Amino acid sequence: MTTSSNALLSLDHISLSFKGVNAITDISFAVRAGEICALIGPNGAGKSSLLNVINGVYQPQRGSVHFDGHAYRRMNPYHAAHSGIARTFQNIALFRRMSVLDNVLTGRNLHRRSTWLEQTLNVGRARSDETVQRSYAEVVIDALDLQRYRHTTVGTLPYGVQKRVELARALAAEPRLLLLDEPMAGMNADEKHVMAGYVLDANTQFGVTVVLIEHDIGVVMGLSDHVVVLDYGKKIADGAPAEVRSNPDVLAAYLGTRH
Amino acid sequence: MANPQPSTLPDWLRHQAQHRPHAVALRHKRLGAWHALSWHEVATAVEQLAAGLAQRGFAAGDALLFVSHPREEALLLSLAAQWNGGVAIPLDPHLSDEALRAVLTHLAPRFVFAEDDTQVDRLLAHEGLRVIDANPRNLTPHPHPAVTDYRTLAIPHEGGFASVAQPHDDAFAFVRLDADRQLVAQRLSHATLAQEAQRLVGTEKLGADDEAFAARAFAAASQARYLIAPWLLSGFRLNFPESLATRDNDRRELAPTLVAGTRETYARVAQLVDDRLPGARSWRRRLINRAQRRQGGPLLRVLTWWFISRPLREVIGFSRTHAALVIGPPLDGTTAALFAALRVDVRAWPDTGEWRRIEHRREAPAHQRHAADGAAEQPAY
Amino acid sequence: MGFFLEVLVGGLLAGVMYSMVAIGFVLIYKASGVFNFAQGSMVLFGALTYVSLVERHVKPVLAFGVTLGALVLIALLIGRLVLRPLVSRPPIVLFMATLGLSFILEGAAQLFWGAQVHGLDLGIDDKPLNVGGIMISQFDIFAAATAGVLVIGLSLLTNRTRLGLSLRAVADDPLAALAIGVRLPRVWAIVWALAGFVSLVAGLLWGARLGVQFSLSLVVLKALPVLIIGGFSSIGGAIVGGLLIGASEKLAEVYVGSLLGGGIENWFPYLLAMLFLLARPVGLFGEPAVERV
Amino acid sequence: MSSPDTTLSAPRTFKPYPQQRPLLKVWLAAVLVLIAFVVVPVFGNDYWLNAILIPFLVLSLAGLGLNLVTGYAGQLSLGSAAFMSVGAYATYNLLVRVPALPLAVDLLLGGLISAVVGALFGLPSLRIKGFYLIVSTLAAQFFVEWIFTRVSWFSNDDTSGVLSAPRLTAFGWKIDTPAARYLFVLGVTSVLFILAARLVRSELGRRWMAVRDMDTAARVIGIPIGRTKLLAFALSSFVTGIAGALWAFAYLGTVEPHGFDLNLSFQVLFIIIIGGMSSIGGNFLGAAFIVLLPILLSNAAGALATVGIEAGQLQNLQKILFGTLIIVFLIKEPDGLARLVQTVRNRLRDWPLRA
Repeated sequence: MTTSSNALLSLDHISLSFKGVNAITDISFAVRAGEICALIGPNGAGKSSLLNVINGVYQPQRGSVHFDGHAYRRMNPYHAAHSGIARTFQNIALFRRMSVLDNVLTGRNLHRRSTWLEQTLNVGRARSDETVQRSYAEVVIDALDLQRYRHTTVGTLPYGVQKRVELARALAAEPRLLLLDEPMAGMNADEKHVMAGYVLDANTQFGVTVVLIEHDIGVVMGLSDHVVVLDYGKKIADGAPAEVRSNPDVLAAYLGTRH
Repeated sequence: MANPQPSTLPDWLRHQAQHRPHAVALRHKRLGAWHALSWHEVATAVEQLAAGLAQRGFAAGDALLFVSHPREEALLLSLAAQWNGGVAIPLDPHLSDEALRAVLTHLAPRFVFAEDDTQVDRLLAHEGLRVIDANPRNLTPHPHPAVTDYRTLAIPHEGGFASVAQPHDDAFAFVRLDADRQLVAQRLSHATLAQEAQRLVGTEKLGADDEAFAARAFAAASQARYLIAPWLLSGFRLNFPESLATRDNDRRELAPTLVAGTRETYARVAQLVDDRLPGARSWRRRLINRAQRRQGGPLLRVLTWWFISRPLREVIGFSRTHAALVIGPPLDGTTAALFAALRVDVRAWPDTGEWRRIEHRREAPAHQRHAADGAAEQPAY
Repeated sequence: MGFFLEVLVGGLLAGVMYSMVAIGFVLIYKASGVFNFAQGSMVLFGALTYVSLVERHVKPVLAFGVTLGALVLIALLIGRLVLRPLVSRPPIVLFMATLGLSFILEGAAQLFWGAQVHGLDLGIDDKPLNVGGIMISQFDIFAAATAGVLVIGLSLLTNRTRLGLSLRAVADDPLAALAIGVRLPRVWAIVWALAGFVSLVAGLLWGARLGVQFSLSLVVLKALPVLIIGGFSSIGGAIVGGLLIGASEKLAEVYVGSLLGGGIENWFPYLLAMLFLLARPVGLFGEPAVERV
Repeated sequence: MSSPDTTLSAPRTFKPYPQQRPLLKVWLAAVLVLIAFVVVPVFGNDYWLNAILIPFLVLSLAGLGLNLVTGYAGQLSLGSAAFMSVGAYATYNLLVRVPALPLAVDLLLGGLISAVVGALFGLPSLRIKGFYLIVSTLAAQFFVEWIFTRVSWFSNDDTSGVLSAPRLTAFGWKIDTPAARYLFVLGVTSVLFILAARLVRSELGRRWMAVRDMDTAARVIGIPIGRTKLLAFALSSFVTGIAGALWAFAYLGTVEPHGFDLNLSFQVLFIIIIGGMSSIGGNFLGAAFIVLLPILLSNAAGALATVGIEAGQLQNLQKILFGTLIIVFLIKEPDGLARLVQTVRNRLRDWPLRA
């Protein structure tokens, strides 16, 4: 089941270790195009490390990652971005001193067609390019209901909104695959519900394949089409929410230890 | 179509399109920029939408339901429905599923207009509906066969597409849950609307160069009476805010001359002012309070006016308002005092019209889905 | 060959002087993560105060005490008025603050004591000794010895005592240290006072060599590459770096500089430092900073 | 132009109400331009032009240059003076060796040359971070100073390395009177400021700020960190270099390498700290401050003498003052005077409500 036919992303026997300490051992799974896949597991189960492997922050010692057809062992975040992988971080990684609009626009940087010189002198493709990028950014802002914060400095926004801005910046890049590292961390039930709505919109309206890490079982089960459960760097379950929920290992290893 | 005194809303629309084709009729803020439609453009748009509806089998007497916040597509489409002699029935988008089901079963609309995917999906849950998707972000059209994309609805129609609306057809109908949570409806014919609008335009001296701000829920009957009908009659400019969350900012940018709201609308503005005024013992607040209580000598009053009240009017977007209407119950004390201090004369207009029961039905408590921050919590005025 | 050795030894001994200034840096950097550009000005201030007092017939010992007292006072003020308000601000900001500090100190020193050059005699005459065929200045040996003592003392202090422990705690994470009950302001004061002491000693040695004048404050520009090579957080590094820079710059000046028209010792250390950086971005002994995503 | 969705595809955008009366602003701008370009040169006396306005403009330009790399891209540089001198010497050599070229071209090429040098010394920024970088810029500072003193070729074989400004003419216009030099400097400065203001609002400006605020995130969204940093150094040095040329020929008239020493670099740094990091207008404020403070002090000399501070001490006093100001600004208003102005503006905009 490592590489299913219409898999957008598939991991092949990935192993990762830091100075001999195994973070991930021999994990394989596939994510179908258009689905929402949730990675769950206790803290330190290697979820974030896995995300970091997928967009090239870490290089796995063994195994390979396939992203729409192409297999790669060596990857770095820069190339990941250019091949259509966007992500958000567990502890928000926004450009704090820039406005929401500017943050979202930086997400468009891959799609700029005009050079900085053209933009500065406002000649050639610059003007049309600007309108295209700006209007797409505005579409994202509209979709995530950020209009009222458009010109607010990100650093001054409440936590929940910042999470949303980070999602917006990722969406603005028109990614094929969107990696969300605990998009609902530290939110109350209502906020989680709202955020889940936005993630769903991203998936349905913008047609983005989503891989997300989330602790709240309720949210995960409601949101995702496909759940992968990790424990101590190993995969202990993989399948539809229903199956996973009934899986005894999961109940033992994961739900048992959940607070 | 050279009839001296138009008698239906479509006639009035044509009338304006002939008299001031290039004047701005409709403005809406979308994706951060204000967009404008001239009377001519509005008329043609409505005409083509009407043609589109007719071709899809929407005939006189049919009902078109709107599950939407105030937005220009909804307005144009409702006019198109009336153009074909149909009735437009706006609903509060926060309407509970129960109430929605009741409405759908009892009004049997030919089409339902939905403002976004959430509403579309919610409507598709009810079988046998034909949904018009506003698709505001111009994304790929909704796959479901029963869904028509708003953009594909209009069809260019050579030689004009005549309106079949009659003065005594119902133009708008409104439904709500009354005190003991039962579904009641109110119907407004073209004639009534035109006649009430005449009165409003007369008394409030509304003219073609007024700016109106349509921030009230599309679902409220008064919207049709005190905003849409007068708009068509007197030909002023109707403006839609970008979103509930940004309405205060948009109002400030526009500085409308005509504001129609309920007591809550004004109470909210007063609240906003109260929240953003400096602390209780700051002199700014003291001056405002004194002004509200009509205290202080003439000098103090003049100073307060020039240094506090007047700038404050600018900030909350009431600097040019000459017609401030409160529909239904009048302002509460503090709000009234504030607007008096700002020298904004808020006049009360009745929210008349009898509500007839449609049918008994128990109601589940309303539940709200996500909208702009807090906007869902704020009432949709 | 003898000539080469002489140049080399001369360089090494000059290097010792550099290290003395560099050590002051390291102390402060370890304790407060501040890259203290004002170190040079402290050297100037110390030396100038001492000299002026001596010139006014104050007993050297007393003068030394008074100067040290002044430096400690300054240290306290810095901790109170500059460091505390800027705690947990980006390092660049702290650096700029110390830049401002250096201006204040230089200005103050010359405002009080005037800008003219003072001779300084520590009672050790500068006559060369013949050590195994090479001539070495007696004074240089004295300087080296002093430096040696200083270094040993300081390393004992930072590695053996509780103070050293809290120093390292503060260096790792000021806020955390604060949380576990390290009295931040106190630690800062002590460290800056120590740095003041070191800079005073360095200032006296340099001053005895070059005369006490404004240019003393420019030794900071020598200490910079020393730190880069040695690593910001290691006293041993400061020493090694100092010797390396001292020797190489003198050799370069003598053997390469002549071809280039001399005067290269101004930038040569920086060239060296840059090469080091490109090879080993954290210096010889610095701990690499771990970056977390 | 009639079907509903044309409202989206071809919007007729509308000026919101407050912007319906920008007349005042336009009018104000017009007046400023009139004063700067006509009134001042006609009525301003030579002292003001020479000793205050010209250095003020040139220093603002230098500040702008440094602000691009340090304020916007977050790469601290202590080598501004070095890049200024590169610009000065490059322009000088073009002037004397290729007389055929018009002055404007000389300036441009001079800027480009110092841009290349700037990028060169910016290379270490690809590997090293934070204030390790100041070593590279200080290396530039000392190396450049040294090479211009040693290699007499750069100073047209004047062994002391001193340049005396050739007479400047632009398009047959003799730039010899103070007024003329002022106008020349003003012209160049305005052009560069306008371009810079556009630049920092362009994608590149956004990339710089992204790298400054969080370079890991910048890489993850596909921003080429290295190229972005190098461009910052290059463009910064371009502006700084032109400022250097103006400093040499429009202000000092005669130049020696030590005129561009570390102190000048510090001055430029102070300009952006006081004026405001990552602000364009702030450079004017900062420069005005740096230029005017000493003058005010020397005017206050009389008063100070009574408190026992004689004129000779003014320089030290000034040093102390600057040092103190730097620290105060860093603590109280890290974004400098520009931010203060901004805050006042916002206050007024939302008056009487809280901004």
